[in-house]
Amino acid sequence: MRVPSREEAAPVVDIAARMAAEALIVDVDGFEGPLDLLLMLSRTQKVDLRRISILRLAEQYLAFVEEARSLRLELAADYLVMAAWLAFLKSRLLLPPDPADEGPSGEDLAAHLAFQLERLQAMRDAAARLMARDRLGRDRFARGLPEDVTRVREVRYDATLLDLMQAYARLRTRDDFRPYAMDRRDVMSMEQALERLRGLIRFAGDWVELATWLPDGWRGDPARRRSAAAAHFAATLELAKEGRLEIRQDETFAPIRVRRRGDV
Amino acid sequence: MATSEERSLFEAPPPDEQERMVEAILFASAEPVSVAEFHARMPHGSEALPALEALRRRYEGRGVEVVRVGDAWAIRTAPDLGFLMRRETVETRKLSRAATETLAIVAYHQPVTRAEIEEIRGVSVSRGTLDQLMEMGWVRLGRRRETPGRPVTFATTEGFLDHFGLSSPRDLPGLKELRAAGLLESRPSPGDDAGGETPGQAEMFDRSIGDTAPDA
Amino acid sequence: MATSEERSLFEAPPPDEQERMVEAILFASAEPVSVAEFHARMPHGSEALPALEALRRRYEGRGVEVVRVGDAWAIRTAPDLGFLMRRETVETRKLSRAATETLAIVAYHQPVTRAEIEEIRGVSVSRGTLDQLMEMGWVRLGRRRETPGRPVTFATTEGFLDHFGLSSPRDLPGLKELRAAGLLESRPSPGDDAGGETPGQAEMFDRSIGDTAPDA
Repeated sequence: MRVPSREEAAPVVDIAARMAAEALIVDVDGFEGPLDLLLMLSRTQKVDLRRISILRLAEQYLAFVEEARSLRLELAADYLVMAAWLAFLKSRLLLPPDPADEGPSGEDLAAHLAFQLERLQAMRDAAARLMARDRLGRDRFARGLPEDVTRVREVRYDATLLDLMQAYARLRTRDDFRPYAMDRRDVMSMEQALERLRGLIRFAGDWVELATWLPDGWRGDPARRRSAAAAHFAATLELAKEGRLEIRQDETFAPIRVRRRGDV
Repeated sequence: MATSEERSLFEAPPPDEQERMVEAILFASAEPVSVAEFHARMPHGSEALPALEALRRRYEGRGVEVVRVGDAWAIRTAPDLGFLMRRETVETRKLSRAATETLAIVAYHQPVTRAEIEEIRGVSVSRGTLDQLMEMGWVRLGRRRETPGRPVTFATTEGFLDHFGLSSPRDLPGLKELRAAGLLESRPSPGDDAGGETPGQAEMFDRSIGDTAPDA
Repeated sequence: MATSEERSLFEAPPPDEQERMVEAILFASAEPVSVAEFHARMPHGSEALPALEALRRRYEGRGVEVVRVGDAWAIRTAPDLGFLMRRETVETRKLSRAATETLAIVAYHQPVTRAEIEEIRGVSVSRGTLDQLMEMGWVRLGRRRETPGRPVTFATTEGFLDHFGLSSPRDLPGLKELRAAGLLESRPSPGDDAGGETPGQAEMFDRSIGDTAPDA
C-alpha cells in the first residue's frame, strides 16, 4: 500500500478528488483484488502455502484494512466483503463449534481459502512458466518468405439431356407466337387491306359495316378473321386520314361502319 | 543449447553449426539474404559461403531448394512441386438459358449456321455463347455451307454425345417423344414437323427426326 | 520431373515424394498447415501424416524444426538460434499481469467460464482482458456450458499453441503435477451447495491426460 504523496500542495477543494485517486492506487496499482492481497500477506509468514495459518492470515488482512481506514483510504467493496468474511471466519476458528449450527466448520472454510490461495499461486506460476517459453516471434520464427497459394477457381458448366429437351421444346412452342415464324397465309397486311379498300370504297355511298368487306376465306378461321379485321380497320384509319372515308361506331363494341366521303 | 551463443564469443562455431544458422536465417528472412547480411548476424569468424554451399547440397532433390538470387540467397519451392501451390476448386454451374437453347438448336439442326440459330431463337446469338460451347468441347465447327457467303456451320462433338449419354445425334428425343413427355404443347403447329425451312435441318432431320416422327 | 503430377492421377506418389511435397507445402506457409489442407493439395491417395513424421525426424537437430501444432504442422526455427533473428523480432505488447494470469487459467482449465476465471483470480475479469487475448488469437470462445444460464466457455487456440511451442494443450508445462495436486479442480466453497463440479476440466483433461499419460 502506498502512502499518499504530499508533494503537491493541493488546494483544500481537491481533497475529495485526491482521496478518490488514492483509493484507486490501493485497488489498481497495489493488488488485483482481495485474494491477491491475501496471497501477498501470506508470504510474510514465510512458510509453505499448505502450512499457512489461515487464522493469522485473517488477522493480518483485518489489520491491513484497519490501517487503510486510519489513512482514510477508500477500499473497494470486494476488500470490505472479504474483511467481513474473514472476521466471521476468525470467530468460527476461535470459538468452540456450536452444535446447533449446521453450517460448515471454521476448519472447512479455512481449508477452502487455503486451496484458493494455493490455486491462484499455481496459476500465477503457470503463467510465468508459459511466458518464459520459447515464443514465436521472439525465440522461434516462422517462415519469413511464405509463398501464397494461388487459388484457381474453375467453373464447370453442366446441363442434362432434359435441360436440352426442355430448351428445344421451349423454342418450338414459342414458334406459334413469333411473328416471323407465322404462316404468311394467315396474315393480312395493312397494305393488302388498303389496296382492297381503295377499290371497294367507291361503292360505299352510304354507311357499310366494315365486317362485311372482309374477303371470303378470311371470315371462318378466327386467326385469319382477326388478322383481316385488324388490317382492314387500320386501312380505314389511313383512308380517313386522307379524308376519303368516314368512320362511325355508335357505341362500344357496336359494329364499325364506314362510308365514302366526297368524291373519289 | 544456449552454449552456441556463448561459445561464439570466442571462436567461430563449427561448420555444421554455421550451416544450421544459415538455414534458420534463410528460413525466417522475408527477403533473400546477402552474404554480408549473414556475416552481420552470425557469430564473429563465421564463413557464410561454405555453410550456404553445404546447405544447398543438403537440399538437393528435396521439396525446397537453396538458390542464389543475384548476390543473395533464398529458399524456394522445388520447381516440379509448383503445382502444390495452386489450389484448384471446381464449381459447377448450370448452363445459361441462352447456351442451352443454342446447344439444343445445334444438336437438333446440325450442321447449322449462326444465322439459322438466330432465326430459330429469334434473337442474335452472341459470339461468346458459341465460343463457350466450343470451349466446353460440346460444339465444333462443321463444314462450310455451299451457299453464298459460304457460312461456317456448327455441329456437336463426340464429347457432347458422351456427356448426354447418346450414341449418335439420332438418339436425341424426337418431337414425338418431346410431346409425349409433355414438353411440347399438344397442338402441333405448322412447321413443327421439323420441315425443311433450313437446309441444315433437312440434312440431318431427313435422317433423324424425319424417320422417328411419323406423327408430325 | 513433370511426371510426378501425371503419375499421381493414377496412384499415390511414393513415400519419399510425399515427404518432398509436405516439405514444400510447409516451407511455403507461415501459418501451421492442417492435415486436411495437406490432403486437399497433395495428389489423391497421399498420406500426409507418415510423410510429416518422416520429415520431422529428418529435421531433428537442424536449424529449423518440424513441429506439430494441434491438428496442424509447421516449420519453426530452432529455439537456440533465436539470437540470430533479432531483426525479425516483432515487438509484442507486454501483457498485463491480469492478462497473463487469465491466459494461464484459460489454458489450464479449459473450457472455462468467465465466472470460473473470476473465482480463481478472486476478482472480476474485465471484458477488455478476454477481448485482448481473443484479439491476439490466443483465446477463443468454446461451447456453451450446459448448466443454468448456458454460460460461454473460453479455450485456447491453435495460435496459442504455435506461439508457445506446444503440440497440444496436454503439453502445457506442469499440467500433470497441477492436476495431481488437485489444483485444476473447481471446488465449491463449503456450504455453497450450488457450486458443484464443473464439467469443464473433465471434458478436456480427463480424456486427454488420461489416455496419453501412463507416466502420470
